[in-house]
Amino acid sequence: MRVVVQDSPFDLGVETEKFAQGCSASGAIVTFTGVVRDVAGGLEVMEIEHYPGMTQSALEEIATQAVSRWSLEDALVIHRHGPLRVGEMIMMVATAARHRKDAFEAAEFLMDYLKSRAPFWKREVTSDGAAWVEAKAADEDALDRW
Amino acid sequence: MRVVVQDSPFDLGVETEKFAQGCSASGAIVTFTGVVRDVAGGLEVMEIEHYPGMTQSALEEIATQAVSRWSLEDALVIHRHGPLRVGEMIMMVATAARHRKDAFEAAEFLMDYLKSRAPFWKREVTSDGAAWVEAKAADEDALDRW
Amino acid sequence: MDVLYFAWVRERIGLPRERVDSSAATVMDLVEELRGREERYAAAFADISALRVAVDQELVDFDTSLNGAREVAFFPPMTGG
Amino acid sequence: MDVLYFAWVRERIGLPRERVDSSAATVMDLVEELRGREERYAAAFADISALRVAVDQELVDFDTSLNGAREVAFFPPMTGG
Repeated sequence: MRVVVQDSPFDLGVETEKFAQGCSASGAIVTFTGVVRDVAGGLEVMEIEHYPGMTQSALEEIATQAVSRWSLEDALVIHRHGPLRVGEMIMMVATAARHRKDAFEAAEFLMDYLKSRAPFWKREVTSDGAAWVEAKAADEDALDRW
Repeated sequence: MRVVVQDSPFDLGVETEKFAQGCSASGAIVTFTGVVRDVAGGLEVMEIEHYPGMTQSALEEIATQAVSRWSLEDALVIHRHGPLRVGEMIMMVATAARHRKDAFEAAEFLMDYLKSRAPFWKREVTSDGAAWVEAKAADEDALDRW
Repeated sequence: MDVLYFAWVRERIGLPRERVDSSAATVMDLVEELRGREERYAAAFADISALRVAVDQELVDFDTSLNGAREVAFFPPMTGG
Repeated sequence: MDVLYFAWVRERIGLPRERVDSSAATVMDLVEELRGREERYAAAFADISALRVAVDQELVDFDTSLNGAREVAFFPPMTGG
């Protein structure tokens, strides 16, 4: 299991390949990547604030839960903070399991928890000013299924 | 949309990175990778037979369905045939959508269809002999949810 | 028409494809015709529920018409992915 | 104890962290104490349902005891991923 919190970019291809190479007993590998998207139009930068003392341990707790609940061979979480431009990758998760159902479910679980339980806050800066991204009720509701 | 059927290996990292770079409007990218696993123990080679005239068009039809049903920005399917060793990657799918739910669902849909509707047949060769992999009732049932 | 066999159907019948001159109206009629040929065909087609069929490279049911069909393929349930 | 603020809570109060000497028994008692300080605190803590709280870096409810707590953090609902 590997959990990384960093401000620098990560290489999705390298991380995915490395993760897969390390999982010789798994038949199924799932990755999810979140990318900065210009939702409203005119996004200049997305700033991601986090809670340094808590982030790493919160992510490790979530990943540990996923590994034990779905008997994963391995799990990976990378999450960036700081200023990001449109098209930049914000984060990724990867899961490896014997069967596809477990790998998919564990990845969705990780994402649902990251969205609402990991101490990150997004702020969008456009030419019109800056605004904190509001949490969606749908993201909170998504946790109910686990 | 890209659908590739080949006997040679593919580079998961390169394909994943290239796919993500091409999807500037998507916030969510999901990949699934299937790897040869030694289920019974003693697997020497897994041979994948396919129906050359039908494979490409069947995969394209499945991918087209996924793209339209989940409004994907893009979808990728790579599937190998021929002899493969334990740990080799058999296939991958990738999906790109605005929201994570669509990207996950479309990838799971693609996998469920690939398992039961794409003309591939797996044969496992061990020191005890060779046997065709039997289709699982669970894989057929998985199609019912779509 | 061309008749193709894959996986253990191919192994049981002993060849991957053959030219068949048939006036069978449906896939099931063709199956009956092939069953009557030799023991290896009867064995391959013994249990239709264990088989799938494609006509002109589209998955179909066994009651599908063969009118105009150029290629019929028989095989076990697929195990891709 | 150390009290930390993130995102718009930090902006509204105007600082990221401060040392608070308090004998508040629970998180909610601490919130009441802070609310009484100045308008900017009252504004930040006006609607508790819009806030989340962590004590010693664990997410908790507002009725959680502060007995032995070294660090309390207030912030809006998280938007990671």
